[in-house]
Amino acid sequence: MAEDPQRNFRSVYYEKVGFRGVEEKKSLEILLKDDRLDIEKLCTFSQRFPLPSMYRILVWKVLLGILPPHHESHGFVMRCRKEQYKDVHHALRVIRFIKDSTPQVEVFLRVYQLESGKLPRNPSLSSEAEDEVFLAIAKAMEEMVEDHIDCYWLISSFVNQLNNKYKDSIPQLPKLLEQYLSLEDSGLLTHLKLCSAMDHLPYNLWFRKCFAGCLPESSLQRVWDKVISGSCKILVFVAVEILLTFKMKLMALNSAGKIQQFLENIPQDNTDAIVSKAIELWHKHCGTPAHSV
Amino acid sequence: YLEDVKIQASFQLQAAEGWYKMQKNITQLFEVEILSLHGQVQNERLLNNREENKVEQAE
Amino acid sequence: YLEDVKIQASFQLQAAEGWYKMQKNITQLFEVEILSLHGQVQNERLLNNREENKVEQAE
Repeated sequence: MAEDPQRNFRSVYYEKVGFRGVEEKKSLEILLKDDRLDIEKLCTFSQRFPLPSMYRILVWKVLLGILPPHHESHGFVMRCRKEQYKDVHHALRVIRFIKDSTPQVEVFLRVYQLESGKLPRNPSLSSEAEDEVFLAIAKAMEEMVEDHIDCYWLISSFVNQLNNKYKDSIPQLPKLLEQYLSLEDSGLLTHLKLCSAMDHLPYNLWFRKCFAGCLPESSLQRVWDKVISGSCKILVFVAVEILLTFKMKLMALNSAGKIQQFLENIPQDNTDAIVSKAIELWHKHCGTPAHSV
Repeated sequence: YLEDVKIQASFQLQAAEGWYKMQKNITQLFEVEILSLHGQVQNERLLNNREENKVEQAE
Repeated sequence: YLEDVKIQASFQLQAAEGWYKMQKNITQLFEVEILSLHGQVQNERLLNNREENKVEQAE
């Protein structure tokens, strides 16, 4: 592949036309053919370009460490993951924590709790904030991934990434949001501050749940591509674009409560455009991203 | 190449160990469940005895 | 030397697997125990209900 970063970088904008997309897909296929996958290159690719949907699950599994870099071990490792899930699932049935009628996302939560040693003594669903985040992410992931066992591993690894790798960065995101909003539209920021809305934006939905339950899955997965490959900062730019997109509406609202309520239930019709613009904005402010967090 | 084999082996071992360790968690979970069920059986028996006594007194 | 590494890795996997199988046996044993205890709890409850009815009738 010709390695002209500038040229490749620009191709993001031609993706819509479909022509550059084909070339990107080919270069990803070359990366995926290696006997030993180069995680760093896969990260860089996902940061720069949208993942073709047919390879998304595979790339996510490799980036999240569910699959090892060596192709040769994929079968063995996946068998272990499958059996582990089945063992835990069976055990939860024996102690009557789950039954046939238990919703799939709750099954995922219980399996995760048992794996992480946090299974409560009583199966009556306690709604800890932590569980709520898990359930929201699980619900969105379930829409994206067909296979239950793949889906479970993706949810648990994604949640673990948020709790470990991004543990310290996520609390900083509201501050960054204010900073970038002041650069993009200081008038809107002033209005939000005047309504005392800046302290009451849906940060939990945006930054803890990573927009699960806020954006439809087709848009959401393009955001998660960036999060999984190493940048939780993208979340800030999605939030900025949401604010900019609905500026007129927000300027007409004058209480923090109403603003929060609106932002928690944004219209779902042009979310794809919001995500595209957010990615452009992110590239604009952070340059061609490599492995920045 | 040798390094590759080592890394590959360690990934495999990790995956297998993760799975196996879960089995240990399950054993512990079942242990707790058994203790709690024993407690329940005992409670029900106590209740039973009381009711039986009542029946005897009433008769 | 490469062969050495491979053999060592396979021994480690085997050892881990042996350990897993032991735990799995224990879990299965516990599972049978749990099922039987569930049965006992249910039986005692049934008995209880019957005795309660008798008490009510006798009163």
